[in-house]
Amino acid sequence: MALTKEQMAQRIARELKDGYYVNLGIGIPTLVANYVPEGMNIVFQSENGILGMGPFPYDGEEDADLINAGKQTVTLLPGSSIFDSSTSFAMIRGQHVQLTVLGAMEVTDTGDIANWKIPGKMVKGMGGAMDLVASAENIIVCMMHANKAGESKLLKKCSLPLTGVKCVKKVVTDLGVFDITPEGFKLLERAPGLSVEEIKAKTEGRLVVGSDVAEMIL
Amino acid sequence: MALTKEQMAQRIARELKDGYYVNLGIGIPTLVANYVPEGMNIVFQSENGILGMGPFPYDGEEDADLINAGKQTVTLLPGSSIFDSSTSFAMIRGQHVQLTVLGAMEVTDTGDIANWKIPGKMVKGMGGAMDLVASAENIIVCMMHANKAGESKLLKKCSLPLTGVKCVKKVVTDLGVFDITPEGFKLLERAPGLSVEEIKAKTEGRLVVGSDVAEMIL
Amino acid sequence: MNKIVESADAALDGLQDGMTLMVGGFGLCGIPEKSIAALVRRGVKGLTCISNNAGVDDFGLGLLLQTRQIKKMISSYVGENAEFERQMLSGELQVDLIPQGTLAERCRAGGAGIPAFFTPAGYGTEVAEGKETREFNGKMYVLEDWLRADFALVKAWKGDRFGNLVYKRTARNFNPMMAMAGKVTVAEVEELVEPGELDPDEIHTPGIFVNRIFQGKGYEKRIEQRTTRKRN
Amino acid sequence: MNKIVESADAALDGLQDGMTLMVGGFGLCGIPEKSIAALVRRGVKGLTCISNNAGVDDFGLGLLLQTRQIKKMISSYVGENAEFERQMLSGELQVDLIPQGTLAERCRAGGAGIPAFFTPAGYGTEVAEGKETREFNGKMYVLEDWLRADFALVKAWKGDRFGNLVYKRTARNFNPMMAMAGKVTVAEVEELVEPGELDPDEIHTPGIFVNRIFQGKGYEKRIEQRTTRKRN
Repeated sequence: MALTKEQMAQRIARELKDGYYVNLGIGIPTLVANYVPEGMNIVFQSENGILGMGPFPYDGEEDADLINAGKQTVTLLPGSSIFDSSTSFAMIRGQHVQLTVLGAMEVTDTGDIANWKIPGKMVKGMGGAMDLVASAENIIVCMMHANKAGESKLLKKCSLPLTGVKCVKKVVTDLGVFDITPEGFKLLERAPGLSVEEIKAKTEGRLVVGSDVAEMIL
Repeated sequence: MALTKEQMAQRIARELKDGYYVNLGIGIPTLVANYVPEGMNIVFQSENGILGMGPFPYDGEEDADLINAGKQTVTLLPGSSIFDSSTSFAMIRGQHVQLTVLGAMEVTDTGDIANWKIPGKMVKGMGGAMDLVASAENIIVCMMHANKAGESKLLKKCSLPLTGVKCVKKVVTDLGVFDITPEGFKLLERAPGLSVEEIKAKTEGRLVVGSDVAEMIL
Repeated sequence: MNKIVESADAALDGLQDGMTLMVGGFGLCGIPEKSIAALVRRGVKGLTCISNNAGVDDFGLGLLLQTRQIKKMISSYVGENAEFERQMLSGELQVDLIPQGTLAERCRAGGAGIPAFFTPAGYGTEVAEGKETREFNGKMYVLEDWLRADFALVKAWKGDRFGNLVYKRTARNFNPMMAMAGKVTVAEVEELVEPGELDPDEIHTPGIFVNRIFQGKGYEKRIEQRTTRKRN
Repeated sequence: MNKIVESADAALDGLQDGMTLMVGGFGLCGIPEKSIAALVRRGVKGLTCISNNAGVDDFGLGLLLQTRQIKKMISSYVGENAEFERQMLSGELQVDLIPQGTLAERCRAGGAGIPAFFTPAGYGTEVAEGKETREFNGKMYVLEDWLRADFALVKAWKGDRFGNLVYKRTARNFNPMMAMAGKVTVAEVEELVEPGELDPDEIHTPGIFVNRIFQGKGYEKRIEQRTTRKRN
């Protein structure tokens, strides 16, 4: 069975390591914060200028001067810090942020990513996405395996304008977990109950399947 | 009569304007701070990270954590601010500092300056001098007109390694005040009692003398 | 040293049609509300606005879009604004989209006298089209130039008559870099304090970057996405 | 999150012969006294030290010159040190002299992922020899590349176990940029405080840039030029 969004976030949370500084994109990536293992210290960065971002405030305690990159009201945890946008992206470009998780419209088997623009539609802008993908040493893309029309989003070549080239390291979809390798998408884990053949059928890019691909344990 | 160092500083102080941010180099330039006209607001910048530098501390009130670019203990005035070295030179390169006064070993009639290195002698380094001269819109060089051997320091071409090219705007020596113009050193004022001929004799670079060069009023 | 002006209107003295402005803020957080309102009153047209976002329909820079005072936006993200969309699609409004980190660094560079720098952001994408690219240590980078503005409009929490500024929480965002990059930098603050009240070690924007300062009254500080949780 | 190590010696774990270090401070102000002492104890040789100055004969980096642990200095000003002069003139010590603002910006660039940038400093001088130069808006600039280090050793006033740092007065100087540019950044502080004690708005170096932190005891904080005035 395909993973739910929560299960995708849960699976990505297993990539976290104690002491990581992590930037989570808008959408499913945001849910990863809910699955940090007990006792593990993770510091969340928000590119508008926060390290140590906490949960949403309690009703009535919202502060207009304290928002995240999605413009949502948030809180600060003890040990947090605030800085300006140039310092924030110094952290990102300088590879001080250890893990970036973000959504995408398309990803290729060489690690290209498209997630900011659909020709003919209103273009809102790339925000910090181009800086994040061009800079991070460790980028996980989290997205549905296919679009609403059932077409694969794991491609040989992006059809949409690129956000970055050869940058994605890992992809977690509702169907499985994939590393980007020189040979293409390497299937690491299958969603529970899904066969390799089903995943293959929904993957347009080059897919590498080892002899024994485990089922994901959630 | 040639000016004393104090008189040179006093003359330079007349170039100050209300609200100026000023960086004073080591040596005679430092003395300029003593001649700020009553009621005029000048903010002194020290490139190690101070705006609003005050006088030396009273005996016993020195703070090892508060020094100027000459490594001397100093104080802060109300309204001062502290910043790191990259921000300090952002101010300098970004031309936010309105006046830089510094010493020199040689200056040319096109505004080149040499003040950091004498071949064959121990080289201590340029410190912030190259950033200051390359950046400032308004640089006044303050120095003795001739060296100890009696040779002119106002030259056609520097004999020493350069600190910056075509950057000096004005020179105040013990003999007079000069603007750097396309035609060379333009004599604006003579030290009291000195003749144009005496100044001419001690100036190796091109000298432009108007029809009526006033004597300096101190 | 007294950079205090009596009002937002006085602070915009000299601001003319066709000028390039930087406007601080991220979303509606930390925007110079009072200076924007004064821009509307001033009625200047044909403005180029450098700002991370473009406000919402009835607040922030959206107010200047309603009055068609903006010719061009230079931003990283411009959603949440129907009038913006209409003007952009109709071609009335020019829009330059820039990666957010590049935008921040270009503003800092403008203030810091760095005319150009290399960044990895946008390499291999349309953002790099027509720009010089170069390899360093096996990785590709794009050469980006500085941004500067005729006026920079920023908002801080506290300030003094020397122009020293302190920001509050994420209302800091783009304000410090933009303050550096304006030929004339106008700071509006919630509270004017006496020189010396701000600890020199805690000043975010040293006064040298600020030309004019005024105290605004009755800040709306609108929240764009009010998100909360229930108490257990 | 706990970056606290028990001692300066423990903080230098992994620091080896031949490495490149950044060392904070301006003159003797804001130097990492305890880390320098630990470097002497550790006895590592062949170091390249990036530091604005080189200390005096018996304090600061001068201590590492006495023990001949430094192969190369990258600095803007290196006076006030007889042993330095002797080693430099005899050719034992390599010295790269860099304009102070360029040094600061190259460290920041190293930490900020900017591999190169243009600066006006040094154009037309020997500093620009062999470097690319380019004209922008009628003015000439020199292309300078980033600096990065295997270890950055910095000194702050207060810090917490997340690595957040606050500096005091001009002891800040090069420390914040160097903290950004170390593969391993070691911060020594006069006072370790609990997370939350430092106001998030007042932190100078966010903890993300710091890998290890320890509290030093009995700081000497020597004054290089004690200048005072008499009370009237």
